[in-house]
Amino acid sequence: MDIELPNNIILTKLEPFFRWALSHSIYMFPFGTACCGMELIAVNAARYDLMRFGVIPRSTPRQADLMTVAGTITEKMAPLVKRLYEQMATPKYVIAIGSCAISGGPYHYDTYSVVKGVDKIIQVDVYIPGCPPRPEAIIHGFMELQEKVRKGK
Amino acid sequence: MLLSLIFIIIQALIVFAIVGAAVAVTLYSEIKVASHVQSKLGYMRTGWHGSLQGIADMIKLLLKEEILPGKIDKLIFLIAPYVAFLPVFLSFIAIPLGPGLIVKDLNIGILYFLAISSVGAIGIIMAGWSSYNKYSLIGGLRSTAQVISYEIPHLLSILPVIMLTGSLSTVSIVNAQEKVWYIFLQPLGFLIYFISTLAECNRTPFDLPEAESELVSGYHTEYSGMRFGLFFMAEYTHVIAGCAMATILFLGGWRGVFLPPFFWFLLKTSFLVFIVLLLRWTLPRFRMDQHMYLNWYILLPLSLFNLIITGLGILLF
Amino acid sequence: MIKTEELYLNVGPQHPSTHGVLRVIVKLDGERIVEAKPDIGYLHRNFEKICESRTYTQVIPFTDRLDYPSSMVNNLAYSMTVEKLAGITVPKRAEYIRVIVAELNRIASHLLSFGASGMDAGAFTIFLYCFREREFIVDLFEMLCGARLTYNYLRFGGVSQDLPEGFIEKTKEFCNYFKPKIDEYEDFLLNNYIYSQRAKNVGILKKENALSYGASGPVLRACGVKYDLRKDEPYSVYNEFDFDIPVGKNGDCWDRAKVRLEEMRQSVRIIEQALETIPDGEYLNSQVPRLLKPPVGDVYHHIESPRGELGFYIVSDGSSRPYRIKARSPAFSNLSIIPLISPGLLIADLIIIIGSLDPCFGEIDR
Amino acid sequence: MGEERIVEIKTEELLKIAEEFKNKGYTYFSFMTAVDEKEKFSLCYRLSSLENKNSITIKVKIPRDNPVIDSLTSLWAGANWQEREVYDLFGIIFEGHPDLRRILLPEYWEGHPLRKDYQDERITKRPDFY
Repeated sequence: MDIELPNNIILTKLEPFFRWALSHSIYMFPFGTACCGMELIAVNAARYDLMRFGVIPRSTPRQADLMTVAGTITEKMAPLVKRLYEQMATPKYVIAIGSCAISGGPYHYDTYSVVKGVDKIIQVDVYIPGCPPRPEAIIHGFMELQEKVRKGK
Repeated sequence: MLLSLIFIIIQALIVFAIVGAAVAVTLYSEIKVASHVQSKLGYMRTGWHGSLQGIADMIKLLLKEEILPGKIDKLIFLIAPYVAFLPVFLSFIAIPLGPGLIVKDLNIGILYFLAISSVGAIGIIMAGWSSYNKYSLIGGLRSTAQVISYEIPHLLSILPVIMLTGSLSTVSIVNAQEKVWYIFLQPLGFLIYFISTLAECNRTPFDLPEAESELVSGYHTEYSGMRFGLFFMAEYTHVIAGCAMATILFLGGWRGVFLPPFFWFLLKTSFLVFIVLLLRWTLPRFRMDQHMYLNWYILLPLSLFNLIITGLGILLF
Repeated sequence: MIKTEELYLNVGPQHPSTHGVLRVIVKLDGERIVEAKPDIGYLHRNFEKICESRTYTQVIPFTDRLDYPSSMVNNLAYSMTVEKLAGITVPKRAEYIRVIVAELNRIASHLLSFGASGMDAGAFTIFLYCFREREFIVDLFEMLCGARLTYNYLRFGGVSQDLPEGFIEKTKEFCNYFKPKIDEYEDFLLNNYIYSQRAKNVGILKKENALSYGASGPVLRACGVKYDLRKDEPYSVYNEFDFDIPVGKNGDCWDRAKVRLEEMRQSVRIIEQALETIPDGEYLNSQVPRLLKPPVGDVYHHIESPRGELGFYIVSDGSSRPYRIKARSPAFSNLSIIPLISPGLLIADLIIIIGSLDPCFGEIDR
Repeated sequence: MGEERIVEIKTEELLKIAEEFKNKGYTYFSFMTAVDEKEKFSLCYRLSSLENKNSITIKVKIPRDNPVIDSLTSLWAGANWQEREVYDLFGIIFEGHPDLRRILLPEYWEGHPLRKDYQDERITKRPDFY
């Protein structure tokens, strides 16, 4: 519409490429605290092989695009989760795996030390329910995230 | 003057393209080799059998945010990845890919290669120092110890080859292997060279500076975005450079029958790179003291012994 | 003389090889450990408090989530304790089924721990091989109760369902498939020169210390103490089977891995015998009331879990809810020896030690 | 099956009796725990002898308003963490313990959650079905 348009054009042209690239190359920061962490390993292991989608586990949050919170988050752990999330580089995504990370799950009632859902601390993009969710469900969650990355927030 | 400058720039770009392509292929095959060793498939969804994965990774790393953590030594932190990557890349100048396919046939080619490829370790030490992270610091210090010690057998294993050839030029070394490859004259030298190259490139079983299960990610723990990508590329470039040099020194360079010389060179180098990748996914890691023991008590005496035997052989025959 | 200063390194709670959420505050002199202080409790989910407001049956799913790599054994320990408290008898067939699933789960848990001990040393592939075999066991459990990890399969007085059709054949198939794999793993990891150099003479635990710290399971047996509750205080129908108890010599990390490997062999033996001799009959004692109200009193019962002596101490006040449940966690006691055995070693050894103790934080922090 | 015995003793005698048992061969410290019995805390120690394959349970009752008892860390090193856990969850103070800190809960926590009268606004009561 006006003179400043060319600058914007470059940005909008690059964005689809970036979204495509990011959706196919998600570096995961596997933050597994409890039972769901086992299923997260199983997804990465031989039979389910999450690497097919270009998802690689990285052990430091600095190099990760995605944090998978798998397992119960306690009051003692909560500040650390927040800090790890803040250490990640934008754009960053979070998947909450299992009912503990979604709402506290079986530890929702009568509990004094469990955080009732990781979304009380950080922003969550995809929720994968189950206690623990099956590997197929976790893969579905990752595909949903890819879809979300491609479409933009 | 201007023409030669343009010529140099074109040459540099060609080398960069070749190295970049080689690194991309190595990265892809690393994942594929690893996956097939572990009875998995590896990249499958990005292009045909994940062949576009390298492009996706690169675009993503280029456009991602780069974090500068607080309390870092900013200048050193920023230039460390380049210090790690550029020298290794420059070492390709002295590597002949075929007859005449060399940027500059230096008459001190081997010396140049040895000198410049070990500068890359300084980048690692700089990264470890400047990150303000204890894991990085330990990784950087480990790298220092590793470079200082493994440089010696690395050099001593090449000396016999130079003695046999009587020249420091890479092209004349290849030409000298017309009758017999030096691996048959120097099996021990090849072994020592290969092991110390593994150590210089921080590959398993000597990947102590980045030891994932101990030091999180070692020296590049605090790096993100493309600077992390540069460290990644530096490692693989170093592996390729090391293997290419091994091909020239011991496997007769581009020499071979039927196929064009360049393909022979490529084939031999790829075979060595494949072995390096395979080792990564089969062997556990050494501990730091065992690592040093291996160098000072085993490799160093062996390489000295090899040197003396070679000298005696040249004297007698 | 250069003035040096010790370095404090904070390993965890998020670290690639702390097997969950362990935090160890390490005082380093160079790379040598001067002092190591574990800090636990990052997964404290107050199991014991929750149980006080649940009925006895409702506690079973929570025991699944205690020691999640070996849920069946947890179920078994809890059910047996309540059965001892309320005086419930278990039919013979159910006892056999319990032994089979407990031993299968022991293999699954040891596979995980054995693979992880390789991964800590940098051999990533063995871990994925172990996981590949673990998937077969998970499949068997899925046939049995539909869940992959948290089974909730045992009931007071038996099991929730009978063995499904084809389970026995599939389990036999698994045993035949798995036996040669154990030898392969032994060659791949334990006989590997680098791994044996890394793990031998590292983290040596003396017999007296092991007893005084209350260590149990493979950690205790690796020190040369032949103590296994399956043999020493035979529960369920373990006295009907023929199996050996492997013991180590030095009590170092290599011995612990070796003991775990041998135990997998023995578990396969037990499963094969149990599959041959499993009797027909009821799988659940139908006399057990829906809402169990055990008599007033307290009871302690312990069994051999993959990690060691797993016990439940239950205090009943006669109502339908337990007054107090205490889980005697083997990994808790095993982990407490870290400050004893790690000083003087290198930081890389600490990782190997943590892996060899096989901590599971659902159980340590409860 | 090993023989199991239960001994109920007074608070002051704990250290002495425990040492006697240790000398008799009960070298394996299995576990210790506490139970909140409204007026009193009842502590329960379980020791085993691996040679004779029998075990013993020592029970001590201590008053709720003054929950102090001798620590057994000098006899069994394993008592260290177990006593810290009981201190953390019940608030029982062990005299002579080298490092009596909270172990499961963070340092700033107030109260001792396994006491029956523990109040916390974080607790959501579960709706009763039975």
